[in-house]
Amino acid sequence: MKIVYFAWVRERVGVPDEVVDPPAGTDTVADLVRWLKGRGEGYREAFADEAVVRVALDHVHARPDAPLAGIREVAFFPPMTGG
Amino acid sequence: MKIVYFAWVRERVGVPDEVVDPPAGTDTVADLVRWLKGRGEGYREAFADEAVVRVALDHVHARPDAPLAGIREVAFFPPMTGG
Amino acid sequence: MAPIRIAVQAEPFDAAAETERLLAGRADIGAVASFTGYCRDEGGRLAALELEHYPGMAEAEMGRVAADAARRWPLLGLTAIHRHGLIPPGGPIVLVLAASSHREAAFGAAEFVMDFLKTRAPFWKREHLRDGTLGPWVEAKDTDDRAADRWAAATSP
Amino acid sequence: MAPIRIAVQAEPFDAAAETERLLAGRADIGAVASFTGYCRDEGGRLAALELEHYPGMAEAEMGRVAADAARRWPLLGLTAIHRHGLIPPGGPIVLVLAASSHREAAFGAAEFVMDFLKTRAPFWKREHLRDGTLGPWVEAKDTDDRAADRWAAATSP
Repeated sequence: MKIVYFAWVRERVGVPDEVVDPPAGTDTVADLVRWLKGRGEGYREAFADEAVVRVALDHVHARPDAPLAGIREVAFFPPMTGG
Repeated sequence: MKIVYFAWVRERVGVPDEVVDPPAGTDTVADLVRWLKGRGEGYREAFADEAVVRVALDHVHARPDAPLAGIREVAFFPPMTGG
Repeated sequence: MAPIRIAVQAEPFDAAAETERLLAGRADIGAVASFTGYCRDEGGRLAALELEHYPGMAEAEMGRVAADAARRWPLLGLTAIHRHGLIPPGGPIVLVLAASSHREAAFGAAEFVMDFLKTRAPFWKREHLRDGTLGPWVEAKDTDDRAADRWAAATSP
Repeated sequence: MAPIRIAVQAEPFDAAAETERLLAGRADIGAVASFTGYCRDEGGRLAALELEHYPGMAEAEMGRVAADAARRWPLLGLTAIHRHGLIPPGGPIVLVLAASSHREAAFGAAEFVMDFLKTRAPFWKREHLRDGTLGPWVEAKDTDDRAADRWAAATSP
């Protein structure tokens, strides 16, 4: 599974993207975030306020309880400020 | 006092503008319309439905009870359809 | 008060040049909302629209509507141009540009100006038909009066 | 369904050319509402805005917002272009054009698309300051969420 990060989430994590292999039982976005936070200080900072960070699954906005089954690309980013 | 007419009001009256000298007692727009309707068939047709015809006094929209004192130019026209 | 530009003219306008004029020399404008009204061919029935206007009052009334908008929203510029004469299908009739720091004011002012130009500016449309005859004067629409009336009900921002 | 054109690009757009493209070969369009968002200099503090985006999703999400608008209003064309990269003060960031027979649909759709681009399209702004330093990421505004939310409350026209 590929994960991509944007804006200050990317800066805190320290990489723009990575391929990860989370353990069995990582079924939802919330599970994935919990596992990522165990991977180091940068991740903990990026997801310090989980309610703020947004997620998209295969280019579609999603919620923390969304299932990851069949998803190829997960994206984490701050609230959008375009326009 | 100059009167100008536009669109179908102009066509019914038969002239685009004219200088008139209404009698004493022609104090308001409504008085002027009443006097004009006595001047001929075209005027009666133009003002057949008085509620529809709009008036402006010196380039400012006005109502039938507006006084004519000091006014140089009176305009009669249908509801606007620009834009 | 925002710079206001009003024009009533027979010739077409250049929306891009008018936008450049609004923006020229300033970098505090974050939003420009614009509206252009065009002559429709009405399913092929129309050869042209003829726009009659009341010279002098047309400019004055457009200026009053624009000044109302500039009092109501924090604008950085407002342009309203209305054509008169014969306008073929596809030809532009009216242009409104509203500039502000933020989009709410720009959109609000542009809509407000269009709603009141329709119901207050002294212009009258008449149809010229493809079969060579002169069609009727276009009738005013109740929906235009209602569109203008809603601003009286709306709370000033 | 109205022709929809979506673009995400680094280079500036040409609003006049985009409008011509919408109008080309048709005379049933009576109204084009447009919105252009520009980089403000924030009182001289700003050297540029940097716009980061999520390639692929940016286009997809803008397309979804545009399709929503085209279902909601009787549109004859809809264009949305968003730039990324470094944009200096005065430079254009986003363009939305909505074409319809009548102005209500054109204005409504243009506002709707802007409100949802702001809150749903994956773009992030960061300030580059005149003193050469990198400023903060721009924070999302509650007013933008409220602007988008009002469409859920509004009755579909």
